[in-house]
Amino acid sequence: MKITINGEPHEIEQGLSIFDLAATLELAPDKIAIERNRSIVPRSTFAETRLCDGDHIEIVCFVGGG
Amino acid sequence: MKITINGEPHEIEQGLSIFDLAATLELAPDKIAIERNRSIVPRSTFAETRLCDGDHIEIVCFVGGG
Amino acid sequence: MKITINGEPHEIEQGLSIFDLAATLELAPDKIAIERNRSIVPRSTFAETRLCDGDHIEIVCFVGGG
Amino acid sequence: MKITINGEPHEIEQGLSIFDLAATLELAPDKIAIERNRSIVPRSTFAETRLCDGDHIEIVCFVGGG
Amino acid sequence: MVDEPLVIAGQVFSSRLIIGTGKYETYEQNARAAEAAGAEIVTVAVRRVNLTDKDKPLLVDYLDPKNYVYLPNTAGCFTADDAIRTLRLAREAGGWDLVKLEVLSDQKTLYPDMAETLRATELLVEDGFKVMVYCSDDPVYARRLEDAGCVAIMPLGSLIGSGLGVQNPVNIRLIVEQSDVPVIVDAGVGTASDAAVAMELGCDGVLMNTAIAEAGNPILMASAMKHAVIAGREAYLAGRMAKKRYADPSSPLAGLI
Amino acid sequence: MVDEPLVIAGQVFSSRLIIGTGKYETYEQNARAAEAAGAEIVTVAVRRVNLTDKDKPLLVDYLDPKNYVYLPNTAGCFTADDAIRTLRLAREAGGWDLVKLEVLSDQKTLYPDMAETLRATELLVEDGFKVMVYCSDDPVYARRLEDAGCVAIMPLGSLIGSGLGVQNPVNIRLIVEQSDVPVIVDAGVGTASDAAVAMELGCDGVLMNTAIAEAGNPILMASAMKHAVIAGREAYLAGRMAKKRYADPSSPLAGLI
Amino acid sequence: MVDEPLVIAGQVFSSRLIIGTGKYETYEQNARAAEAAGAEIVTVAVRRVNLTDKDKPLLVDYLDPKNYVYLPNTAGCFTADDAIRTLRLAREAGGWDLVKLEVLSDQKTLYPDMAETLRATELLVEDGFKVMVYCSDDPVYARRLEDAGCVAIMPLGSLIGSGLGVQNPVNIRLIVEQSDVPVIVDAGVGTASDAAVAMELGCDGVLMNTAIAEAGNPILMASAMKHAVIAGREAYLAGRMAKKRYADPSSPLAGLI
Amino acid sequence: MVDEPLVIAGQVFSSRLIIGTGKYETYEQNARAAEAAGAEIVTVAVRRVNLTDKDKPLLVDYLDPKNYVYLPNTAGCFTADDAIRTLRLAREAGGWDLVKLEVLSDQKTLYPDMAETLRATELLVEDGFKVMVYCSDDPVYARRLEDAGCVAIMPLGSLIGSGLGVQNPVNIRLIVEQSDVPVIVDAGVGTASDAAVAMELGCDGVLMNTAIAEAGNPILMASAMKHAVIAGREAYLAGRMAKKRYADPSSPLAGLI
Repeated sequence: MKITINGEPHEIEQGLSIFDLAATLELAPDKIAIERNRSIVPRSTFAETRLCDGDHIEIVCFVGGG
Repeated sequence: MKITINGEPHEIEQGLSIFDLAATLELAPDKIAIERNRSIVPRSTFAETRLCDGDHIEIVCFVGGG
Repeated sequence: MKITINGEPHEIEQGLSIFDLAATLELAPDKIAIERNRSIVPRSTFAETRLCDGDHIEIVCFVGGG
Repeated sequence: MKITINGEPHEIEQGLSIFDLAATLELAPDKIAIERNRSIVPRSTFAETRLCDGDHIEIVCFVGGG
Repeated sequence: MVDEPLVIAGQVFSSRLIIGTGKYETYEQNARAAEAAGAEIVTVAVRRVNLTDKDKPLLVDYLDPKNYVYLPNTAGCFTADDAIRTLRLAREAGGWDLVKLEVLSDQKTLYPDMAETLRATELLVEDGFKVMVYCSDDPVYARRLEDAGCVAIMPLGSLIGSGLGVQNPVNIRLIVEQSDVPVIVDAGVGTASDAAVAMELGCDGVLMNTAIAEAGNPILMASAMKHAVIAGREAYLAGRMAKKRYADPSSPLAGLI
Repeated sequence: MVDEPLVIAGQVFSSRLIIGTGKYETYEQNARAAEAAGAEIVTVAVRRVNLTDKDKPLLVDYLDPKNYVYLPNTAGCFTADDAIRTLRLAREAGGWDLVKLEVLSDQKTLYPDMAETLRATELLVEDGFKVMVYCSDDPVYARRLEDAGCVAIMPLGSLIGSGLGVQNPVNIRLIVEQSDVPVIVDAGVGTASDAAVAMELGCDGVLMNTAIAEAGNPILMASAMKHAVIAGREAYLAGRMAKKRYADPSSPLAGLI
Repeated sequence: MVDEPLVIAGQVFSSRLIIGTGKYETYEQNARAAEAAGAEIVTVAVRRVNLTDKDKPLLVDYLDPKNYVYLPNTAGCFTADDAIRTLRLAREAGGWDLVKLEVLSDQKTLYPDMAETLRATELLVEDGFKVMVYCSDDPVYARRLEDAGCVAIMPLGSLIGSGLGVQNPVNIRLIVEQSDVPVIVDAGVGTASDAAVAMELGCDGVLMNTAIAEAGNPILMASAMKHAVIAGREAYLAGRMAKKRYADPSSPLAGLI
Repeated sequence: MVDEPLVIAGQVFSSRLIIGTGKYETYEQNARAAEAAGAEIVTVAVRRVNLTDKDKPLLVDYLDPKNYVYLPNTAGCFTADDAIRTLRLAREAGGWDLVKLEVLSDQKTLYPDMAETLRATELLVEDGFKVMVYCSDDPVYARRLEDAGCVAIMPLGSLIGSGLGVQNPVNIRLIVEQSDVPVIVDAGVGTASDAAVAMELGCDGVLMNTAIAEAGNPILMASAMKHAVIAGREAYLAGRMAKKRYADPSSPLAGLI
């Protein structure tokens, strides 16, 4: 199915959880925050939160800034 | 009857117009502006505007200011 | 004979006066000042002052300056 | 005999040395410098330097200053 | 090269110096200062008439509204409503719709309350006034005020009556660069060079009161300010020389004896 | 109140702005700038006549010595002897004894060599010259120069041609307070407000060249400087308001509706 | 006399210097600068993770959040909504509720949009954030921000990244005098003396990024800033000498030989 | 990068802050200030011993010459001869040949008399002294003093005891650029940022007295000055960022949500 991650279209398989997605992307869950369709996904619910077709996902982390 | 002018109580006779009031106070109508109960009284209507008991009147003019 | 004017060598004929020199150089006497061998030649004496071989002459005028 | 110390007249007995003077004045020789009649008296010569009538003596030390 | 005149809300002015009418020893001194300043606009306050003392001198008898554009201000107003009420009375008293709005925050700083100032500007424009606005040097609010339709932006150089000059030339410059309506430094000028500095930043004019009224000789200072505003304006238009770290001779190096 | 005129060595001047004649695109532009500046005195340099190019324009044909007091300077002289030699030629060429002395230290800073400057001043006064002296802002040397008989003290505001304005207002103020001859800030002025600041310190005049000659529009800047010098002078004579830490309203607090 | 520590939202800090983490050549250099600065708080930005380049270095691997308080900012946000959304993500990512809010007006000036900034502050406080607010030097808005519950007021000294120092010391002083929460000058510091000046005005701290990151030697400049902040703070607490118009000898006049 | 130490006449110092010992309430306070300042050199005056009051405290009992380099000065001397006589006594009293020369012009300004100062420098160098010279900020005289063999050039920032800071940064910069001996700003510093500014100009050190002694809390101000001198020095060595007319964001523009 199709989802959008950080503005880019991605093709992923059915039934993936946010946790799975992070794993696929090789992202350490404790270093990121995730928004799904404009609402924040608490880290505690990464595993149980399943992705749906057309989801808009934002994955952010801290970078250097003034 | 009793009216308030610039915050001070004044006793005036019945049926006076704004025009009469200005005259009594020796004020040149063209150098002042008058508010009656918070709404402006156009100079053109000074003569026909009768004062009522309890009216709150503000009479202002231009003074030096920065 | 040889003289130096403003640092440049010049060949001039015998017996010329400062006045003659100015004339030759097409310089208006009233707009310049002349030094001969480090001493000033008063304008009043231009005519009687004869140049000698080896003289060092400085001829100056006013120019724009701050 | 009479000498002047730091601008003030002093009466002292004959034959005193600079060293004796310092002692009389209870001044530690190593904390002061002495001028006798405008010339400096080296500390090493305090003992042998005898005061004469009319001597002008300056005794200075270090004080707080900017 | 001739400077174009100052145009505020369609009115053309040859003088770029606006003066206040407060703090003078007498209205007579005030009038002479206005003349020495070559001012065409004077700010005036609106206050209750004095009912007890009839013989109190009147401003209009010294500064003739026929000769000077009266610019009613809202000094002393700390809310948009008070300011609007004051200016409506002023319009009725004088029949003019060109006004100076100031909505202040507190007595100690007389700093403008920008949120209220913007709100009042919108309401006054709506009501047909031509609003010249005393404001902070915040370039963002300056833009908002222009969007709201004010006819002149008048940022403070420094606190009213402080005489500390233009504290933040960078902000004034930013406001000048972005504005399509006249920018007039209002408040803070202390002496002539302060006015020149404001104009050199590209401002279209300067408004002052205390610097003249509290000078040792107000009439002479008024004249000084007239010249300072012209000097700063012309220097801005002429374009100043570049600053250099070292010296640069003014006389030719060639032809030295 | 009317200002007394500027008097230098007995000569009376109504203008307090002296301008140089270097660095202009043309003598014609220079002449128009002098007129716009309202200058009565112009500084000029003394250089070897051009023997090769006879048609080279002459300064005197554009700035008539009958209309302007020519003030010969010694720009480019780094010793007292060179300066004296130069001024003697100048006196012969023009017949004037009012001169501007500058004895410089090095090409990079053109800072005055004060020891040589004082020596040259003494010799020139001895020789009958009326000496206006370009000098540092050292108040002690300023006093020495006056004791030596100079007719004007001309401390630098900042380096010649730098346009950095008056770097040390404290020293200029000290010199003004102690001097009985005119004090004229020479060098350093970059724009109009710099000239106003110099005059507000109590100086009797300002001398400048680059600020006008290198402005984008020299004629307009010349006019700006004329006004700036008047503005600063009048502000000094008028006496400025006191600076305040907080605000001070210009409109009456009484009578608010 | 010992200075009380800086307390922000109940957290106690011994350092009064907060540094940014942008513009450094490497995170490694950044970490060494933070150490040299003695900083306890560092501002950080929130951005999309880089999905393409997995090996890109991570800030947290160089500046350990266990050793430094991460202060997430909203740099790049031009509306209250964007800022709030960004900080909610930051809170989720880091688990911290102490944040730096900045709502900017435009790319050219990065000047704060004070109306939006106040609105965002109210919403964030409502949402449980402890908000340190980047703001203009408008003392009226500073008061509003404090009333809205911000935990620190952070007025700009001058434009972000400009290095022009504290442009308006009067306004900063007014904000310091009226505030009960820490006042931290944010943006504008260019060199050490700028930081000292800010602290001498009575500020509780200074926040900077470019002045260190773009210095020739960022590590050494970080150390310079550490000392400058301490110097300015102690000078403020000590109370400076009075300025004098003339000299005043430091050595006794009595006892001269 | 580590700074090289300050070397004066071959002696190595780790502190770049020299303090005076005048105007303190007590020598005990003076000693604590010297310690807080981390000073290694203290200036001292030479005066007649007090013959009447034997119990008067002695400086040497509070500031041990074994722990501090005593730098005898000639404060109060208005001629070269007085200064030389004073320093010869100082050398005899203390046995040191490192001295601070100041030849003053008048009581009101305490401005250095540069002609006499140069003369005294030449005579003292001849006589084997190592001379640190208080001087004006005239770069020409600074060069002459160095040519005469002084071991440190100490230009005034502003008048002694005035606290007006560095009045003429341009001249101080010129002196720093041309000098091969240490340049130490002497006099004028009023608060910490003034000291930082002096060091940022590239000076090798700062000498002060009143700024510490007349601070509300001299001990704390002494510490402030210690940090200010280090801050200014490190900022100078690090190299400051460039100033910009507009803003420049510190956070990346890429990756915004």
